[in-house]
Amino acid sequence: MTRSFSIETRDQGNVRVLELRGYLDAHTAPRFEAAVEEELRAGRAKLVVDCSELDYISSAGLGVFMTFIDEARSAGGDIKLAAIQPKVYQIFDVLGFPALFDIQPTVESAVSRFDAGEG
Amino acid sequence: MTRSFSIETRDQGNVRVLELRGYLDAHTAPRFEAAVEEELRAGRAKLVVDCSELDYISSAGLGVFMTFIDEARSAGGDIKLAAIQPKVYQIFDVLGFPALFDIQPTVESAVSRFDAGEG
Amino acid sequence: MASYERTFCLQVPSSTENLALIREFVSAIGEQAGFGETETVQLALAVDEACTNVIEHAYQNEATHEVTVRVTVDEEEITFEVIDKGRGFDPTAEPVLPVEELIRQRRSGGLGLRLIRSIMDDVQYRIVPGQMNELRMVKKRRPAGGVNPAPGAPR
Amino acid sequence: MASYERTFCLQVPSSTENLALIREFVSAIGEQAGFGETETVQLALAVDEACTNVIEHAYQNEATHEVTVRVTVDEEEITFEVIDKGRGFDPTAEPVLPVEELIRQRRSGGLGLRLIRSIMDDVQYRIVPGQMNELRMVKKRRPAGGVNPAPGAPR
Ligand SMILES: Nc1ncnc2c1ncn2[C@@H]1O[C@H](COP(=O)(O)OP(=O)(O)O)[C@@H](O)[C@H]1O
Ligand SMILES: Nc1ncnc2c1ncn2[C@@H]1O[C@H](COP(=O)(O)OP(=O)(O)O)[C@@H](O)[C@H]1O
Repeated sequence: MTRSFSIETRDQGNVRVLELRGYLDAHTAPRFEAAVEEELRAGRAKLVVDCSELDYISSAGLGVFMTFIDEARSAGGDIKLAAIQPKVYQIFDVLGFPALFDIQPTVESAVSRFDAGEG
Repeated sequence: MTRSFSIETRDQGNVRVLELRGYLDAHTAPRFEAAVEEELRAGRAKLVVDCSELDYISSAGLGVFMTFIDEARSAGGDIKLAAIQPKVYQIFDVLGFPALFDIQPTVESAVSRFDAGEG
Repeated sequence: MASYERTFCLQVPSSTENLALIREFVSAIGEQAGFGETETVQLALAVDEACTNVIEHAYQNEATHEVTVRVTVDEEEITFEVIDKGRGFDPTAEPVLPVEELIRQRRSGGLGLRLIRSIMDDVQYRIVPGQMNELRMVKKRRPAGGVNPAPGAPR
Repeated sequence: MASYERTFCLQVPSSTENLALIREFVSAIGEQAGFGETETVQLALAVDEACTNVIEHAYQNEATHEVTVRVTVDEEEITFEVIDKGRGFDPTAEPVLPVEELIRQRRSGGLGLRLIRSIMDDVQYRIVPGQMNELRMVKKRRPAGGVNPAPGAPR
């Protein structure tokens, strides 16, 4: 179904991984926003968003990244994106996100960029 | 997608197995009708329809079974149904098909009922 | 439950190609209205049958016309109106033959209206001469237990 | 290709809950009209953005109104009309800030119209006072090769 959306959270070392599944639109984005906000409020600013199971994103979902990226970076962290499917990547691409966000091919490479102190 | 429909045909001993995939409605039923007709014209009357991958059937699909069942039986064969998913079985059930057709839980049991000479 | 009524409308060309879209439309609304998976499949089937009839009979397979499906959801029930501007008919004049008899006659049809009647709680057909034909189908919400309230039970 | 024009219409309550249904509607038509998967996703995205704007801005998140999407397909192009009866606006007055600037201002919005304009070949907005507002978006079919014909090339 093109209606479902869910978020699963896990730790990988000192990095927090948020795995998005399904369809992220204006209806489901508030849940993603709340999840990111919760991490930042709890002092966890090193975030990797695993997009391997994300099937769709509209500007409401993209807006969540835009709202919090500066805050995460100011807190010494980052919001990195990982494993974006090609059909979803094209949407990020249209808006020039690849120049502004750290987008990695896999969750592992995204996590290791934090370990390397690059975040 | 709820739009696709396909048929794959294979032999299992002297029984012909037609595997239906996807959505069988008034748009796709003519393809199923042509496939069954082709088998009967070629003298193959022992047919098992594998419904394990069938997601939907409407009366147009049910009508194909009704059109050819007598012809298959007169030719010493049968059209047996196998491995119907519960959500599809309920549709057959509404119309009383279980009393009129030989519906088996698996393709193997349907095939073996031909071997046992029962149809 | 808060008092509410929601309406949805879909209009598509009269081609069987669009039956899948019609089913997705009905399924999305059925799901949103809180019907379970089994009931949602049945609602989509009934509307599919009604639209197939419009395409094949009212429009005799001419794809240049339009089929309209209006859906109204409220606390009590879900109502579907399938509307066409083609040839009308008299559903009460259609014989309801047993499936055995249909098979004996090698007929592939005659099941659509029967499916619709067994799925829906109320089915009405009306012709508005010179304007449209409308098949109106109502399905009541079942209380959580899943069974119909006894006739005459207080509501 | 035979000369033809097909129209489709979907009307749903003004709730973001219905965006998924709107995308399915657009995807089914895009696929049927012969657009590839990538283009079909983009068409669904543009219409999603337009409907999201209607729900959030024209109707200010009141779910009691209606959003209408009309689609016309012909040999040349696919046209979407997103219609509301809410508050109109002047798209030319909306500033188009760079994404960097939006981020600096911690703004989550301002991307919808940009996405629509970059996906569609033509975008027009009009207010019919007292009646409706309409966002009209056109996407041309690409010739089999996938690129635009050179300007001035014979068609
Ligand atoms: N919407 C309709 N417009 C005109 N005639 C119809 C319509 N629906 C049904 N009919 C008539 O009623 C008959 C029975 O319909 P149905 O039970 O759906 O079976 P089928 O369509 O398979 O014949 C049809 O054969 C047709 O003659
Ligand atoms: N259909 C509409 N009705 C009224 N106002 C609109 C509509 N669409 C857009 N707007 C206005 O234009 C602005 C920019 O829209 P958009 O680029 O989609 O970004 P966002 O909706 O995220 O703010 C909106 O903030 C709103 O003020």
